[in-house]
Amino acid sequence: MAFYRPARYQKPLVIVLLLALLVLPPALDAWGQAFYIGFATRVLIFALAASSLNLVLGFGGMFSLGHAAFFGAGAYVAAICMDNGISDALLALPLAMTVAGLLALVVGAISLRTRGVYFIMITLAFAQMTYYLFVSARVLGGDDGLPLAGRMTLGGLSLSSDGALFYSALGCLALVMTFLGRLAGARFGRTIQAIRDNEARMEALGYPVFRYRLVCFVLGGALAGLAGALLANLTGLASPNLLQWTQSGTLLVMVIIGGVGYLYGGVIGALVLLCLEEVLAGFTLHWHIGLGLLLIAIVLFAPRGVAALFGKSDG
Amino acid sequence: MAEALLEVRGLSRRFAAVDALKEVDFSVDAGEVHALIGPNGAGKTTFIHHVSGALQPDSGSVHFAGRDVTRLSMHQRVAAGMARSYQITNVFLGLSVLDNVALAVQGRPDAGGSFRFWQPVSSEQWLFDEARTYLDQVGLSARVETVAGNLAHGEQRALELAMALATKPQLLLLDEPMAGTGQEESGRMVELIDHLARHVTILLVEHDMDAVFRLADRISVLVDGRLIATGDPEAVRADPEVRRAYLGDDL
Amino acid sequence: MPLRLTALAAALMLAGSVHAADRIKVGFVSTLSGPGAGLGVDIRDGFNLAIKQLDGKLGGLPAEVIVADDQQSPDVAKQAVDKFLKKDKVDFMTGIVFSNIMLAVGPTVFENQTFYISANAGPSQYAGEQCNPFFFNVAWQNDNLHEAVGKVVQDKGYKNVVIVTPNYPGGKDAVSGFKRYYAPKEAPSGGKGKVAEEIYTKLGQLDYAAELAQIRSIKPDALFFFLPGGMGINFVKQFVAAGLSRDTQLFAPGFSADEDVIKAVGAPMMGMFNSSHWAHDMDNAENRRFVADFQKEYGRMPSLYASQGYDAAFMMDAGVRGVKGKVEDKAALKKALEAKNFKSVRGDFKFNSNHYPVQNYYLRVIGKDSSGRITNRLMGTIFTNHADAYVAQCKMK
Amino acid sequence: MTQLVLEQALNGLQFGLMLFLLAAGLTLVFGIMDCINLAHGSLYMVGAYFVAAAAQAADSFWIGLGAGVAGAAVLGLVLELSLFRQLYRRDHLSQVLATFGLILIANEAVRMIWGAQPLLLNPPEALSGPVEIGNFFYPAYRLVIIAFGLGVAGLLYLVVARSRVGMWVRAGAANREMTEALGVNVQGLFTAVFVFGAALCALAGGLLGPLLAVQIGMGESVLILAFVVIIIGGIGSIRGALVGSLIVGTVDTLGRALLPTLLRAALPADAAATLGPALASILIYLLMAAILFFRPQGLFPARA
Repeated sequence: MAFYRPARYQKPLVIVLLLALLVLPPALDAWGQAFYIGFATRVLIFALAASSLNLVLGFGGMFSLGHAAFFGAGAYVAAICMDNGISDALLALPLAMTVAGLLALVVGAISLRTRGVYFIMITLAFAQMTYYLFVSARVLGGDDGLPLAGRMTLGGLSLSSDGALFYSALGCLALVMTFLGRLAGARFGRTIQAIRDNEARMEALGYPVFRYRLVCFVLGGALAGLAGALLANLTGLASPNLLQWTQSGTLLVMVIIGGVGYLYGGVIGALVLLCLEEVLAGFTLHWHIGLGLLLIAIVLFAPRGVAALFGKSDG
Repeated sequence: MAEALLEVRGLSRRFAAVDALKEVDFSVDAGEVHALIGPNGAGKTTFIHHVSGALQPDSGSVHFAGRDVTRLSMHQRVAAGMARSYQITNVFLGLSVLDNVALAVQGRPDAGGSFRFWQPVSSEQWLFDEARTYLDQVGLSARVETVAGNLAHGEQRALELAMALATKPQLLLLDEPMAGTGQEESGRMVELIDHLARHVTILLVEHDMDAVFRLADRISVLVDGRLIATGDPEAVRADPEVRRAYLGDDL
Repeated sequence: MPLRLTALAAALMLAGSVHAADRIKVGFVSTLSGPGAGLGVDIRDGFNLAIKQLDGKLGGLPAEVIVADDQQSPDVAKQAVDKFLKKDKVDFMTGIVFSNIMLAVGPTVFENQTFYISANAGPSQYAGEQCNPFFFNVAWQNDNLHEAVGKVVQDKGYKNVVIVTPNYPGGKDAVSGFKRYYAPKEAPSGGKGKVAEEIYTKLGQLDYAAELAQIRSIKPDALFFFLPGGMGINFVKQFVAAGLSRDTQLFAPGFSADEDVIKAVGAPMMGMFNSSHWAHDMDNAENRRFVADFQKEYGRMPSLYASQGYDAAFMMDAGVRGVKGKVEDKAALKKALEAKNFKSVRGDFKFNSNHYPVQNYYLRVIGKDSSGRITNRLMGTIFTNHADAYVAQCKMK
Repeated sequence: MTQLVLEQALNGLQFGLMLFLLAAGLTLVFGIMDCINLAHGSLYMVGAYFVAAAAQAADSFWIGLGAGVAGAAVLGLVLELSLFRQLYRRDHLSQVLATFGLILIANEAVRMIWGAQPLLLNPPEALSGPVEIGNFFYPAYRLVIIAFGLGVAGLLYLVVARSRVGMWVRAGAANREMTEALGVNVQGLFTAVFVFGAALCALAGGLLGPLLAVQIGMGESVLILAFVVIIIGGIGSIRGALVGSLIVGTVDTLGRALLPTLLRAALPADAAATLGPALASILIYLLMAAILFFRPQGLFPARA
C-alpha cells in the first residue's frame, strides 16, 4: 500500500461539513428534534473511537480486537474523576487518555511480541480480562458500572446541556482528526505505514519496529480513552458493556465499512453504522441479520480484501 | 593488516536435528570485498541472517567494528553500521522510488528519529535531496517518481542497493544481488558493486562465479554449514577440497 | 440567532405538551432477553392484560404502550429511557425489573418530571433519602419479602444459615432485609442463630458448582437464597442434584419460588417455604378474574411479577381518571396516584409517605394441589400492614 | 478441606473437559486452515438450541443430544461449503469481519426462531440426583459430562495420533503447503475437520445445556475462554488444547473457590473482599500472559 494522501476535494468537504455541524444543534432544536442532538453527539464520539482504532489498524497494521478495553477504561476514569471532585474536562479528559494509554502500554508490550492470529486472540483475551477486572471490582460498581453524578465542566463552563456536550465532542473530534491528518504525513505516520507494509524491511533499515508499533498502539488506546470519557458524559454511566469484546467488533466494523487506512474511515463508518442502526431498528427488531449479511457480502464480493472496495490495492 | 571489521567466532546453529552452521570462524577486513560461496543449501543465507541479527546463534559470537553484537537486534546492528540487501527483492512496492530511499535516510540514527508527529516530511527537503544522491549512485535518477512496483527487476535490485547505502553502512551484506537478473543487468550490477566497493566494505553472497571472481578480494567457501576454505580467489580456485565440493558445478 | 431559535424551540415544546392529553403514552422498559427475561415478560403480559381489560384505555383515554428491552444492562436501559422521554415524550414509565437498572435511569426520569410506577424494582435508596415524588412502587420495597423470610426462619428455630445472593444492590438489600429479622444482635426479636456465610455470586451466573461445594463444607441447617429468574432455577436444580437438600432446608422470597421457577424445576421444589405479598389462590374477586383471564390469555399460571404489572396498569388508570385526563398537571396527578383508587389483586394496601406500599406478607409452601399440580399454597400471614425500614429517612411531603 | 478441594477439582475437570470440546475444533481450524473463526461460539449456541429443541420434540435428552449434534454437523457442512471455503485464502481482516457477521446473524436468527427467553433443558431423570463417591455426594450428571469429555479426548487421541487421517491433520497443522504437495485432499480434509469441530461444539452445548441455560449470547463468553486455551496450548495442537483446557478449567474453578478464602487468611477482611473476586476472575488471563511471555508460541506449538 502507498502512504495515505488526502484526496483533493477532502479539505473543502470537511470544512463545509464542520460548518454544517456547527449549526446542527440549534437547527434540531428548532425542529423540535432535540433528542437527535444526543444522537449526533453519540455519532461524533464513536467517530472518534473508530478513528483511534483506524490509527492502530489502518495505519499501524495491528489487528487489535481489544480496543474496547481502552474505550471503556476512559469512561471509568471519567466516572472516577467525577466521584473525586475532578469535574473539569481539561483535567479529567487528559487523565482518561493517560490511564487508557498506560493500559494500552501494558497490553501492547505483551501482545506485540506475537503476530497474526495470535495477536488478534491475545488482544481479545486482554480486553476480556479488563472487562472481568472491572466487573468484579466492587469499588467500580461491578455489573452496574459507575454512574456519573453529573457532567463535566469545561474551564468553568457546564456541559450539562446536550448542545454544550455536542460542541465539546465536535471540538475533540476536530482536534484529533487534525492531529491524525498531520501525523499521517509526518515522520511517525510514514514510519508506521511502512511498518504495516513490510515490517522486516523496516527492521533492516534500522527502525526499532517494536517501539514504533507500541507507541502507535498506545496513541490509539489514549484516543479511545478520550472517546470513552466523552461517552460516559453523554450517557451518565461508565458501563462494563463498553469493555465487552463485541464493542471492539462494532468499532472494527465501523472502520472497515468506512475504509481501513483512510483518514476519515472511522468517521464515515461510525456515521453509517449508527444511522443504519437508528433507521433499521425502527423498522425491525431483527436488523442485525441484515447487517451480518452485509458484512459477509462485503467480504465475498471484495476478493482482494475489504480495503480494495475503497479503491486501494494491497502492495 | 587492519583489524577485521566483522569477525565471527565459533558460530553454531541447529535446526531440529540438522547442523545449519557448525563452528564457523569468519572475518571481513575493512575495505575488502569478501565473497561467500557454496552449493545450494550450504547455509549461506542462514549465515547472513545470523550476521544481520535476524537469527540468534546457539553458540558463538559476532563482533562488528570492535564490539560484540551477538545479542543485538537487527535494527541495532543497522544503527551500528551494518546494512543488508535481500536475496528476494524486498522494497516497498507501493511507494515511489524516492520515498523508498527517503525512508532509509529517515531511519538513520543521525536523522533525528521518527517520533515526529506534526511536521510533514514533505517539508524536510534534505531527506529527499540526500535520497537522490544515493539514487544517482545506483543509476536510478531518472526513475525517482516511479512507483517501485513498476520498476524492472534489475532496477528493483538497484533500488535495494540504494536503500542499503542510504543507511550509511560501514559494511554492506549483499545476499545474491544478481539473483534473477539477465545477462545485461548483471553486468551493470557488477560494475555498480565494483564502484561501491571503493567506499564501503562488502560481504557478498553470490552464485554467479564470474561476478564473484571479478569482484572479490577474498573468497570463503561454505559447505554443509562448515567453512572449508578462505583465501584469495586463486588459492580458493586451487583448493582441492573446494574442487571436490563443487565437482560438476561451474568450477 | 441561537437565542431566538431556543425561544422558538421552547414555544414548540410547550405546544407539544398541550395536546398530549388526547392519549396516554406509557414507556415500558424491561428485561425481555437473557436469564432475567422471564420476569420482564411476566410483568409485560400482566400489564398488557390489564390494558386489554380496560379496552385499551387508561383513565378513559386511548393508551399507547411503547415497549423496549433493556437486556438487563443499565446503559441499554438509559438509551431506551432517553428516547422515551425526549423523543416519544411519554406520560408514564414502568417495567424495570432490576434495582441496579432502576437506579441508573431514575435520575433522568425524575429530572424530566415523569411519573415512574415501579412494578418490581424497589431499591432502598428510593424508599429512604433519595425518595422522589415521581417514583411510586406498586410492588414492595426490596427488603420486605426477605424480612418476611427472616422472620419465618427465626420463628422456626434454625441456627446455622447460609445466604446466597447476586452481587448487586437488590442482593444486598435482600441480605440486610433477611438479617433484620434473622440474626442474633440486630434482630428485634433477638434470636440465637448465626449466619455462617454470605455468598455473593455474579449477576446472571448459571453454574453454581463452586458455591455448592462451599455450602457442602459448611453444612448449614437452612439456606436462604435470592436469585432472580433463571439464576434461581439453575440454583435449585443443582442444589438438589448435588444431594444438599437432604440436610439443608431451602427458604426463598416469593421471587425465587413462583410459577416460572416451579414450571422449570418441577418436583425438587416441593416443600420449599417462601414469602409473598400475593398468591394465585388469594380469595378476592379481582384476583380470581386476573388469574383466570391470565391463564386464558397466555396459557400459563401468572407469577407475582405478572400481578405487579397488572396492578401497575390499574394504578395508572386510577391516576389518569383522578385528574380527568389532565396528566400535565403533575401536582394533581401525584395526589391522584397517592390516593390509590383501585382494587389490587393482593387485597387492600395503601401507600406510605415514601410512595411504597404498606401491606400484608404471607407464607407460602410449594406442594401439590387437589389436581396434582405442583404449585404454591397459602399457609398464613407473616406480617400485617408491614412498612419498610427506610421510610423515616424520606423527607418527601 | 480436602473434600472441598477434591470436589472443586472435579468441578474444574468437568469445566476443563467441556472447554476442550470447544477448543479442539477451533485449534484445528486455526492451525490447519490459518482461519480465524469468531463464529465458533455461535456453533456452540446453535448446537445447544438444536439439542434443546430436539430433546423437547422427542421427549428424550439422549435422542435430542444425538439429533442436535447431527444437526450441527450438517449446519457446519453447509457453512463450510458455502462460506468458509472462500475465507481460508483471505486475510484475517476478512475472516474476522465475515465471522463477526455470522455471529450477528446467528444471534438474531435464534431470537426469531426460539424467542429471547432462555430455553431450559433438563438432564435425564435418572441422572438428576447425586451419587455417593467415597463419603460425599457428587451430581451424577456432572460425572456423565466428565465421562463424555474423557471419551472424546481419548477418541481424538486415537484418531490424531494413530490413524492416517490424523497424520494428515497433524501434517496439515505443521505445514499446509507441504501436505498439499504430497497429494492429500486438503479440501476434503478441511471440510471434515470443520464439520467435526461443529459437532463437538453442539456436543458441548447440549451437555452443558441442563447445567447452564440455552440462551442467546452463550457462545461469546465461552469463545474467549476457548481462545485462551488455544493460546496457552499452542495453535493447531490437540494435545495443547487438552492441556490448556484442563489448566484453564482447574485454575479458574480452584481460583474462584479458594482464592478468596486464602486471601482472607493473609489480608485484612476488607482488602480480601475487594481483591479476591477480582483476582480470581482474571487469574487465567494472568496465567496466559505469563505463559506467553516465556513461550510466545504456546506450550505445544504445532509449527516449528
